[in-house]
Amino acid sequence: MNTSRLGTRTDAGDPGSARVPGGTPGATTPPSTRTGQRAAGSGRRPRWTEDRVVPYLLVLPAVLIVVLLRIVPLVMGANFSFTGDGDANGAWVGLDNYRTLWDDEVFRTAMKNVGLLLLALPVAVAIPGLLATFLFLKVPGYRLYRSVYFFPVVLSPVIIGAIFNVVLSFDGPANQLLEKVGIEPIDWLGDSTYAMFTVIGVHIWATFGMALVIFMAGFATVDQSLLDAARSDGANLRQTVWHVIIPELSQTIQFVFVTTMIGMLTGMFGLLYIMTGGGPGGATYLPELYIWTQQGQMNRPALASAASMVLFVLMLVVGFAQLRLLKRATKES
Amino acid sequence: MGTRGLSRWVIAIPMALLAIATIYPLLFTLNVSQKTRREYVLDRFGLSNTFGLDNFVDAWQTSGLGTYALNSTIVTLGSVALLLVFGSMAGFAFSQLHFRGSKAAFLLILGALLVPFQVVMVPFFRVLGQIGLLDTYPGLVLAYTAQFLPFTVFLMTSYYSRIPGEIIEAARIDGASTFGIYLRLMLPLGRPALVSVGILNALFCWNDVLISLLTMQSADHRTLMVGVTALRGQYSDNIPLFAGGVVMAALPVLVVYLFFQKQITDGVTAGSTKG
Amino acid sequence: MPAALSNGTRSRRFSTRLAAVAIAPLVLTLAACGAASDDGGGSEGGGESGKLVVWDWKSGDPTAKAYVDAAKADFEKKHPDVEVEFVAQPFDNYYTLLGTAIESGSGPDVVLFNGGAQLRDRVDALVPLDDYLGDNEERLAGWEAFQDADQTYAVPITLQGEPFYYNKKIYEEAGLDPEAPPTTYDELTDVCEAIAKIDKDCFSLGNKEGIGMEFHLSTFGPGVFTPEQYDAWLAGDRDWSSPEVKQLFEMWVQQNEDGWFNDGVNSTAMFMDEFTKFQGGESGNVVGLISDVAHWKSFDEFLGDDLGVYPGPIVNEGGQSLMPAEGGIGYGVTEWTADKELAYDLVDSLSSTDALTAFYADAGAIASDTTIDTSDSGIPVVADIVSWLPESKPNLHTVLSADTLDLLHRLSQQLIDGKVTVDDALAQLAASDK
Amino acid sequence: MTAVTYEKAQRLYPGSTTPAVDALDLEIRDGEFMVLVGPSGCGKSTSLRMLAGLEEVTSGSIRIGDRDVTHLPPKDRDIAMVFQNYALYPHMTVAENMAFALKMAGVGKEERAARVKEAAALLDLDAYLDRKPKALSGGQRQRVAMGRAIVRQPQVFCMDEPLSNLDAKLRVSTRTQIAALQQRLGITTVYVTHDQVEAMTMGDRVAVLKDGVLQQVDTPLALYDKPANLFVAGFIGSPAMNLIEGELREGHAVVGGHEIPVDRAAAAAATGPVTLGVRPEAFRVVGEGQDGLPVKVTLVEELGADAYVYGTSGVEGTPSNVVVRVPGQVGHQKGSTIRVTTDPTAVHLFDNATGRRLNP
Repeated sequence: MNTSRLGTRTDAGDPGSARVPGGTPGATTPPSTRTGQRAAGSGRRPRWTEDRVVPYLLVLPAVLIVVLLRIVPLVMGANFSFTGDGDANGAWVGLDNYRTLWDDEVFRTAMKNVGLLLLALPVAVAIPGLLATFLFLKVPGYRLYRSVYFFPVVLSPVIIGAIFNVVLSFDGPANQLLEKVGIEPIDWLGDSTYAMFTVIGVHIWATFGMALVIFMAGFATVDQSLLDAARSDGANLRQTVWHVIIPELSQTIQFVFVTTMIGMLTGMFGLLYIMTGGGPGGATYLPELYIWTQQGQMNRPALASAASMVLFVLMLVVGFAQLRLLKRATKES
Repeated sequence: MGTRGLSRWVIAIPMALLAIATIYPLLFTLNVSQKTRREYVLDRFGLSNTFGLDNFVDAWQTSGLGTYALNSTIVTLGSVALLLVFGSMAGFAFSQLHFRGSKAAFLLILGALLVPFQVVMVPFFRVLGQIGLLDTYPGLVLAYTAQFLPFTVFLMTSYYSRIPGEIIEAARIDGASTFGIYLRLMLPLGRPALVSVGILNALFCWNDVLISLLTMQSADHRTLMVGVTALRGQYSDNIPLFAGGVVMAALPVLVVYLFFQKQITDGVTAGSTKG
Repeated sequence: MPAALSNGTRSRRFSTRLAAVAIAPLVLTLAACGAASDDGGGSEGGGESGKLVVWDWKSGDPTAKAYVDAAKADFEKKHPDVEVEFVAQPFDNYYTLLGTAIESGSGPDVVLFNGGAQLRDRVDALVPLDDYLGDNEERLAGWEAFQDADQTYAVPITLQGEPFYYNKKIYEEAGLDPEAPPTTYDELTDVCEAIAKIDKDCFSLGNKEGIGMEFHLSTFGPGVFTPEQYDAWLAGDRDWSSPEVKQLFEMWVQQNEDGWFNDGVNSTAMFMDEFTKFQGGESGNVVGLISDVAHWKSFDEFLGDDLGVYPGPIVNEGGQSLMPAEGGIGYGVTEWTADKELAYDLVDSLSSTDALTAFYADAGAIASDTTIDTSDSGIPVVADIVSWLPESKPNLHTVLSADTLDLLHRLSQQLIDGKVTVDDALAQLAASDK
Repeated sequence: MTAVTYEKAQRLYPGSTTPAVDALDLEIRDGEFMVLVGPSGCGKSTSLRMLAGLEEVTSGSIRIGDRDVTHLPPKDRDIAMVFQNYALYPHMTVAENMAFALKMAGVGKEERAARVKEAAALLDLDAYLDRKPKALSGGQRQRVAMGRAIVRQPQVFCMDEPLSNLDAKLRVSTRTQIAALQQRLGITTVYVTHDQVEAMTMGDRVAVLKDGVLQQVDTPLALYDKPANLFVAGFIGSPAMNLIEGELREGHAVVGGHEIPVDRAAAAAATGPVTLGVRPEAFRVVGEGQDGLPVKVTLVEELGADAYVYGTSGVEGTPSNVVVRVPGQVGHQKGSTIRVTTDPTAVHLFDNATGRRLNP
């Protein structure tokens, strides 16, 4: 048998060389000592081995933080929502706070506006989807647009809100532009018919770059040969988009839907707070803003907690429903 | 595909208009920041005829934006460091290691994405107060970490799940411990994602107003974005000063964006496609 | 064999790292606690620690510097070892922040409050000050706004009132006598018609926050109500179905329909846009304040000699022409503060004559201190305003609860928006104001 | 002693009822090159990964030498593994990749460098030591993966289809290189492949697996000559052995009315219907008039020296495919019918019910 040229194994005297025919599993050699011990201990798989413990240690900080600063507060809040405000501070009031919410027209409006957000969701997804398609088709200047479109995403919502406050004021630049093309000025933020749509619009303006970039990444993964095949089959653009690109992008579309929804339901507070403060006439309240005002301005923390619980349950329901719907939809296509 | 020639240009026109609409508000703000308060009151929307840094200097000096910027930097760096360490640790475990309860823990963290900050706001501050962290840098760092960790864990998990498991098996056979694999393989291999996610988180922390406002109660702990919004109090009508503050607060963000555009967009997309 | 030898070191190294991972969060937390004891002292505050924390939304203002310095100096004379920290919070979020502090039972020792509902809603967190007041009770005015159930919870430092300011230049352009502002509602109507002809707004109005209606109620109220009705309202006997109340609300709607206001009332912010418009010469009149902001001092900066002022016009027979005024802002002591007396001493310094004189001079606040001489301001309208103060009565809107005020804000916008009728609005208010 | 022993080793995935590897008994001798072969899903990779410590062993045990490694973590087993996708560390240079295990084992810097250098020389990688894997060709990457295993001087090499990502030509040359290298190093090797040609050319012995069950372990030639059952018979050999169902009658097998001579002893062992197995090269073409199995030619594959004739024989009404090796350039026509026969010694006989070999 050939001996290796490599390393220590070639040493004829090395008892660790396993290739010595008939070599006794010498209890005298270091490696065998090791192996002997191991062998004895390994009849049964030990419970706490390194590779079993470390995964838990790795996730521990993250889980700890989320539990301590999200889950615990959530439970505390749930508990708190059954106690009273003001004179009844700390006293158990059962479902009173929830009844108050139910009777509060402002809260009902806030919930209705959540519905409006869900209706606007497809638009908020379609716009960046469409733009990404155009960029994918390399319309002139697409490189520039790609950079520019993402730009609002990096700005703070509070700053965006403050800027749009001025831009959308009644005598502001937006209406001046309308006037120039002969359209009656609109009280973007002061007319309850438009205000919620305006804020949603600004939110879409501020975030579509995010979804756009995600779509672009999705497009990059579309198999070029599928597009070629579609073209050789004589499919037009619409057919190609419908039958090739959309099914190929189902995972991306799902992701955009979910992130956009989370963004809409949790990320509009800054804009609302600055742009309308819930007005006019309470028309632009969302649950987050309601919680904020009840907690602060109205000094009713227990009621705010109850509203928080409603919002949380709503998020759960919407989140799960959406995942299910999308799963079914993408399976069908 | 079937769009060429004229139709591409037809599409390009609204695209270009949209591009203008995207940057217009900032140009508008820049214009306002060039005016004096008097000029603004007398003519709010016209082009400024003067150019100067007065409002910037004022915002920086009298309004203490300098201190606030330092605070923001400290808190942002601290938060991003924690987010990246904890996020990559958890991401590695969730994507590559198999352990009992892994799915439940992942769902728990992911579920936190669905909890808006306002929902836990009040009790959150109780907890923070009880551990004595209200109005401290570590308190705000922890608050940010809690806020952005679910997102970070999610992105790191999906990035790491693209790394073939064989590499980790190879390292195991080569004698690396699980933690050694994290240090020697996952951290260096995760670098692109860590850079992207780090920059994104830095933007989030830098831009936050709400959490910082509530956590940092004393004036000398305030962060930049809060300082800027404070310039636009209900009782202040010095819009040009506010505009100056806005431009200055947005400036570092813009610089970061211009330099790290690719990394930022890569980070955003890390979770969207499965390799 | 190297592999064999290394095995031990390997596992040792592993356990070290294991420990590192496990300990890291702990260390961070400990580090955090360490830092907390350094900086967090303010929150737990208290006299023993030698530090008092004041929350307000004014001290960051350059015009308030002299005031804060004077108050600090006064306090230091009394307590040289106690440090005072002023924290200027953004006004937008002031009461939310305060709410969070109250929630967690820790926070500032001394807090600035607006008089009225904001204070009354939070008296649980404040120390009754009646036992400490002494001769301040005589020297200062405007206490009612800071009292609840006959107990005083804050010491007023300014008086707040709402006069009508007008732009003499625009009156002139409109062919009106710049030295004869309207005294009755009919005259005001004529003024508005004249100003409309020169394509200006009669009034600048910002009702984005819904507070335009508060001002409307309190400034036109005296001209609509009889003095008896006025006092009854303040005393809590409010009849929302009375013809006078309905009249007030209909005036609000009518003024808007008649084009008295600028466009986009509901999207115009009061303190940022409404007064900017008036200062910029876009309107003939505005309902302004006498302290803090949107007052004679800031208007004077832009309008100078063109600035005029008049008290609310008489609307009905039996109505009165007066400028409503009461305590504006004041300092209270939180109930968790360690040494209440010490904290009150600071409040005392904050309302000292020296400090308030500086506040009046620099910030243009009409101070609560009746001993301050206001004759040398150089701004003519001040004399008028001060001369009306003795006849002033508290605002009609500040006696309303926070809930009712919030409803009023929303209804005022809906009235402008045409989303609710006056009758419906009044019914809702009546139900809320119990 | 670095023999490897599987003793009733079983892997049952949670939630599954049939084991992926079922009570595997296998002994791999010291220094032996053992190939595990079988179709995909047969459990060959799982068996290897159980040895490497990457899969848990549900029951039974695995020993390396005299050590019971059944429940040891991979790093304590003193094995090296070459993966199908090489699993090189993308952020490390070739040298760092190869030295990684040594570094983990606490081997000193100088010795690491020396050993890497030595292995690199052996694999012709000297010029690439500073490159990252991305900058290497497929063949080079494969060699780095080998190098990484060699540097460690392990007791056992585990190789999981290490050639399947190479192009056909490179695969053939690398095949011999690996075999030669293994012989030179003399390290016990367990090699997994789905390619029976690879198995036959490389292995000292070959273990054939199917559905998690070991079918036969033997030298390549023995597998070829004496397949233990129908599965091995069909799996080993290219083109595959002709398997034709037939009836036994007085020492002959009758297929579609044609007699084929079979081994007497085998025939005696039969209890029911049988399948005849004849290697393509064991068929002889006979002339017109002589008795033989008629085969209708559908395709002739000319290889020069030899040719394979593919055809169908009408047996029991259903045509079954037959391959016959004939000398090259004889020129059988597509569509023509040839008659073939064979020697009794060349006929493998399998029991239809059990699939087991009946020949001694």
